Amino acid sequence: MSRILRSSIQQVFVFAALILIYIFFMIFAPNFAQPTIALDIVQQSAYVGVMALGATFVIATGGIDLSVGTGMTFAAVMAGVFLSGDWMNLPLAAGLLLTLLVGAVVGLINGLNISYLGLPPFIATLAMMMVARGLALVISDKSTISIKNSGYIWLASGELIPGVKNAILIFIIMAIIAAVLLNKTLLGRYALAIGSNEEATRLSGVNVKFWKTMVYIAAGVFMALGAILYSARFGFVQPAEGVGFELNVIAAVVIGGTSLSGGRANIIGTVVGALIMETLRKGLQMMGIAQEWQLVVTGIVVLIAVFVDIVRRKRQSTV
Amino acid sequence: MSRILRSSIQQVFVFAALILIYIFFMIFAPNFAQPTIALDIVQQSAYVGVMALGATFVIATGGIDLSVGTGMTFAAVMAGVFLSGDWMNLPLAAGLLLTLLVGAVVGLINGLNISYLGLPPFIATLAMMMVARGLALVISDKSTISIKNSGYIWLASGELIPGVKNAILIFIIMAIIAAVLLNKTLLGRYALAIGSNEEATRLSGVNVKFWKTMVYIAAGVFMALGAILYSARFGFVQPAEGVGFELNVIAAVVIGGTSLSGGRANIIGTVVGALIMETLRKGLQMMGIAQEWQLVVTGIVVLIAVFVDIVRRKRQSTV
Amino acid sequence: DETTNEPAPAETTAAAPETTAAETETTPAETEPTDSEPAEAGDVPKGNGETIYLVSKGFQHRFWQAVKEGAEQAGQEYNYTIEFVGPQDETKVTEQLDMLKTALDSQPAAIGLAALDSGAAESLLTEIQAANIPIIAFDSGVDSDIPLTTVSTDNTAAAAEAAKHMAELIGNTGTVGLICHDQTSATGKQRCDGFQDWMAENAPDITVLEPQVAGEVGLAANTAKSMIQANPDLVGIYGTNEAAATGAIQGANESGKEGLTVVGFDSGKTQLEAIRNGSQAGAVTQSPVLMGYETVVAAIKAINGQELPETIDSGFAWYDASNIDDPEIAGNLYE
Amino acid sequence: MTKLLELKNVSKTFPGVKALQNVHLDLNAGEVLGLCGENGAGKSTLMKVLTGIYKPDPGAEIWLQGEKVQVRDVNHARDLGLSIIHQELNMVPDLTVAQNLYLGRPGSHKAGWVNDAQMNRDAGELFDKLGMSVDPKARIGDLSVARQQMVEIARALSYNSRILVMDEPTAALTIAETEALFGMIRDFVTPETGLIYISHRMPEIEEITDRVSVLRDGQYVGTVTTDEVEMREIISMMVGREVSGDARPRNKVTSDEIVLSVRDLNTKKLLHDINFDVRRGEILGFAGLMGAGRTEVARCVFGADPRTSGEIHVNGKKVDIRTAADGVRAGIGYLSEDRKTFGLLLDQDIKANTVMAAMKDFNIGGFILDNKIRTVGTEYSDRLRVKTPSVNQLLGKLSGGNQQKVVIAKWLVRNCDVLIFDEPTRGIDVGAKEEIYALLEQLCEQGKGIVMISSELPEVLRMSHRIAVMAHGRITGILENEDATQENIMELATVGKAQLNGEVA
Ligand SMILES: Nc1ncnc2c1ncn2[C@@H]1O[C@H](COP(=O)(O)OP(=O)(O)OP(=O)(O)O)[C@@H](O)[C@H]1O
Ligand SMILES: Nc1ncnc2c1ncn2[C@@H]1O[C@H](COP(=O)(O)OP(=O)(O)OP(=O)(O)O)[C@@H](O)[C@H]1O
Ligand SMILES: [Mg+2]
Ligand SMILES: [Mg+2]
Repeated sequence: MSRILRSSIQQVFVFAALILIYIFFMIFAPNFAQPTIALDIVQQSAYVGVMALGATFVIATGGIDLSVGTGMTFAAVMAGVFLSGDWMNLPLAAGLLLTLLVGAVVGLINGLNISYLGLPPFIATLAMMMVARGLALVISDKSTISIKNSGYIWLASGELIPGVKNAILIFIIMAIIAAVLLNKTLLGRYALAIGSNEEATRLSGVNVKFWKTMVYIAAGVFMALGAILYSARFGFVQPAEGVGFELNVIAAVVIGGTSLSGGRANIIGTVVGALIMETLRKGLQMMGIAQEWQLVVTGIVVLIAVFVDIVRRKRQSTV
Repeated sequence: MSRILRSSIQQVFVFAALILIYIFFMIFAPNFAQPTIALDIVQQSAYVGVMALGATFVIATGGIDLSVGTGMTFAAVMAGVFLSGDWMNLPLAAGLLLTLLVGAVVGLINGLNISYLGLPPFIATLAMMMVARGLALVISDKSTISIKNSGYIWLASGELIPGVKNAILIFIIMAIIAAVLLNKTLLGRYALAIGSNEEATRLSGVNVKFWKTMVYIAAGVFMALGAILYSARFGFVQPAEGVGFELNVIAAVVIGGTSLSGGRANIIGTVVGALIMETLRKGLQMMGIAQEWQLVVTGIVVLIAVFVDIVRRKRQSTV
Repeated sequence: DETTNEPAPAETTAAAPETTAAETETTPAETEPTDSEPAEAGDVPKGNGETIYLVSKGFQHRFWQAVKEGAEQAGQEYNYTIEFVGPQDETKVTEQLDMLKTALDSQPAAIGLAALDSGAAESLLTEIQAANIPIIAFDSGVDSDIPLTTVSTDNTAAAAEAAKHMAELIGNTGTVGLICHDQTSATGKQRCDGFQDWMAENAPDITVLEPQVAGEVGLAANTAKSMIQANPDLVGIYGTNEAAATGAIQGANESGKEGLTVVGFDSGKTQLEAIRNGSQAGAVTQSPVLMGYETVVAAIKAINGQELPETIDSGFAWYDASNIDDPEIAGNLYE
Repeated sequence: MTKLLELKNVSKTFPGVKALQNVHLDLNAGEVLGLCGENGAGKSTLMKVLTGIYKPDPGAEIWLQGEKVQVRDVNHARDLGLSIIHQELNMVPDLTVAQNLYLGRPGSHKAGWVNDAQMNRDAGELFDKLGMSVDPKARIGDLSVARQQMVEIARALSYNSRILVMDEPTAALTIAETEALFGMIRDFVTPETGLIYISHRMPEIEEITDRVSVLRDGQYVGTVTTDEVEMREIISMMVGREVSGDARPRNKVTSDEIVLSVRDLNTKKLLHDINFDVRRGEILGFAGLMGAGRTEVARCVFGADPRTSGEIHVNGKKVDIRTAADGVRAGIGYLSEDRKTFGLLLDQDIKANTVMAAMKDFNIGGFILDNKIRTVGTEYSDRLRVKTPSVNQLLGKLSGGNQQKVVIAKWLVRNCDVLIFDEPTRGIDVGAKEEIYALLEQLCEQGKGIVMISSELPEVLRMSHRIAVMAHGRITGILENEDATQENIMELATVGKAQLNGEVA
């Protein structure tokens, strides 16, 4: 494991960007230089981060998942349906399992549409994005659903390690699981192979349709976990949220160095990508910068970070 | 021209979907079966449609342009700056030219970032999406800018042909121009070649970086034209609008049969794609279906339309 | 909101006899619409199921659902069919205008419009007028003479009301943060500006931070947290809608900040809970149900060619743990 | 007399690889210079330096007719009269033949306007002149590799360059096209022009070149005049040792057991009533002209393409093959003729590619056995002498021949009962070719059944126990090795369509 970790970090030059950005804010943003801020950043990036871990697999196959934003809301609404006192009021474990199952089903449908009907991932998941949003609104009747299950809320906001929110732990654990899945299992190996050359993979006797579907299912499960982290933080779900989250998720993956054309992926990169976005947001907010300027600065910093990453990558490979 | 038109339409099986959807609404949506409704649909899809024409070139190269939504708003804000009485109050022609120039500059920056800095199109245009949004808000000071220039409004809402809004004419003319650009000029030829095999194109002696940049510039100009149609329709710009439009634009292109992996593009398809989306919206609204269900239905119809398209395409190519 | 004049006196609206001006928070802004039924039964003719088409500012927020409920209540009473639509969020002006166009295309008996942008609809309104369809503005006004009346809440005054209570609660001194749910829509701006303006004029010892924008709960919570962390002397946060206020409370909880005064706007399940359990000081509510009801009644009158006042105030009210269950308040709160 | 071209002191270093070290090369006007060397010797790299695709290490000099030049890029090279046919196909699949021919070429447009009708006419004339029959309007991606190669050749010839480089142009061609190509080469060479010809096929080198330069391990070994030496000598310059070449199989099929049996196979497009058996320990060769349908038979049997009717039996059991996965599961392996499109994961490393078809043996419960993969990857890359710094090298960075070896390794690792090799030695040097022949023989001895498709008749004769000859989607005859000669194979391969239809009718 540590070998993988080391070699991955070496490949994540964008890590340097994170450090630089962090140091900048330590100097210029009031009160930024506290450990709690760092923890906040990890906590706040946890749900996007966890979803981005799953999206890394999809992107590794050369696909894309636009449904991850509203799909998250849909899964969270279903968590509410399973667990809320006003609805089914199931035991916590059952509710969690069913929620993950909802995510898996969303992924399964995406996967089937893409693998077996041959729809382009962009279209299949765009359609799912609309359907998930519609269903979230239909099921919740456009009302906030509250999930006042204390165990549920503990999942994200409890502190198994004092001072460290469980969401952070879950994010770390899921990152490790994702790294193992990507580097050490057939799922990851085949995802990369498909992204590299789908036809050659098929002609090697790999059941490409099956494995692609599995990848979308996995992404769906990560999405559902993101939904749990998101809704457990507040103990309620607003069914209209989630629109546009997919871009944050994909951005985290791509900033982390995973190529949208498939074949290469980097889990640590995805984690760093999610952290960069959240650090920027937090730091700029704490500097009290107006939101419109935050947008401009974030855009430019992302450009520079990825550019530096590309330059260093190239230099390394030609030396 | 007519030959191109004929052969393109033959390839756009999704055209059949548009017809079917239209007939469905003629039967089931009250008041839908009037010629004015058809004109409304074309008019309302004009600005997304025009931007989608430009995006077709970008997608033909295998790229993507996420900045087209907020970039449109930015260009429209700049049109307001150039033309509005409260601001620079320039003559119409100058204002229009400058607005198109703004679009070209946005495209140029995207193109340079992608071609010369080697940034992935997704990241380069995502950053531009944020920057353009921020700048639109900064410049407008977050207020609606009204452009009460009667010539400007006439551009979109006037009726050179009685009963037909000029926006419709402009859409048609731009579609023809785009089709010519794609099929009859180096720009289109090289865009397709780059999307099909960038390395082979480079080895054929094509200055790939230059032409890719040109493609993004062209897309920027189409975007600015979209911005003009959009803001001239009602004579104002809301600087926060435009977020999420990029998905509508890309969806129109992809539904029309242009492949996101590049190399193949279809202008008529893009037009039909834009019309399908707008017809669905209009028809479902007129049927008085609850909006959350509209989302679900739209998602499913888009899936089916593209699926049928794929099946027919496959059948044609194997017969 | 262009009709930011003082709320119209109650007697100008036959439809809502009990509606009073909202200057004092102790006076409930309005009552259950059903209460007003007898008073107007004679005035308002019944229809034959014709359609009244309401174009709102959003379809998926409970506020608009409550407006819709009020509208449907009136529709049922007077036998009209209500179509109620709205764009995805408050920045989607064009989408709203397309909906207005669709409303016109479907030839209803009357149209109600809650305009996202006061100037944008001009040309469409002219078309609607030409088609002889009466149009009523609601929630916020329109820069035009065409709407026959405007049924609205004065958002600026309501925000000032929130500011007044905030100042009182924090003892007229300290640093206060603002989380605005939206920075470009008329409503969003008024709720933000009204608060800032009142503070600037009436509370010289209160420092108001640069407003931050966050339209959804997660973002609002993160923003509130950043605000609290960057400004240890922060004593209060005002959130301009349910998500912003709820986010502020969550941010305070997570950052371990004690004694922060949170003031909100509108209602919704999470805000109501927070006010009941004391983590939120209170909020300003509009009267969405009444607004919907009044809009439809005004539309019916317009269809029948009856006189309408220039504005109809649907009012607002401050509520906190003490009066949250009062019937006059509770009727305007939704979960 | 000044040389047409002189390369002096050319070195090129890639990360971890010294591809070229102080290489010299000269080309006289009016000659065809052969360039030989093992896989990875640096032939392609040298030619890419010459044509401006790679920047050489400092110190390299390129002299054209006595003038020192610095080649900046592809266009500059072309302006200088240098053009190249690359070893890998460089075609834009989504454009038509004519569009590809004129892509990026000065004068192919008028002020930015392109005229497809004109291009189609010009392309038609060009093909007529060269004696090729290709439809200018066909989409390149729909053509077979061989046809694409012909289009590349036509394109390169049409530049009217002074110096033309051909990097393994015949790797995808059969005898008939190779002969046609030689005709074109002879027409091309005039007292003002010269041609550099790279090939691993020694008879071609013998036939077409005037002199031969040899590279070994990135270093210049020497130049000889073709007429004055035996091919053996060139080969030993290349590999540093003698390579013997038998003309016929060294072993006999001993078993009567049939491992693969194909009955009445038909496809929509091309194939008609294909029937053949492969016995345990037998190599069944497939010969035929380009487009005869050999590849289609292979893909269809393997499950890569659908068939309209026909039965396939493996080890006497009828198997239901509908997808490639079914084919592999039934014990059939298929090595494609187009490694770049169908065989390789270019951005994965050697070891990952090596085990790709056999992942079932390299995981436990879905968890990958990395150590085993590394061991096996290393074992096979040693065994096949893949020239690489390590098994962690990405496939895209290997020379063409070495890539081919990795694809072969992939199927060796999988250990199928039936192996279909489609042009297995394409782009493989003489030394390695012998190794692969030896390997195929070993596989036979292990009792596997092998189908070998090859466009090199000597190779077919050298390896196959029996030879199936195809024409127009049918098998026109199956010959025992003893009875087969180049002549009677060609006779069967060129049976006319009308004749075939007549026979059937
Ligand atoms: N882009 C690259 N990056 C790293 N190494 C490379 C690259 N291109 C070639 N090489 C290495 O340089 C050496 C020479 O390769 P080259 O392609 O010139 O061989 P070749 O003589 O053409 O062989 P073949 O007969 O197999 O085509 C090989 O060891 C190859 O692995
Ligand atoms: N004259 C032609 N023009 C275009 N395509 C052709 C022509 N002849 C054959 N093809 C294509 O080539 C394919 C059939 O050839 P296949 O590859 O099976 O033959 P092969 O005998 O393996 O020859 P090759 O040496 O080209 O591999 C078919 O897909 C067919 O469409
Ligand atoms: Mg080579
Ligand atoms: Mg073949």
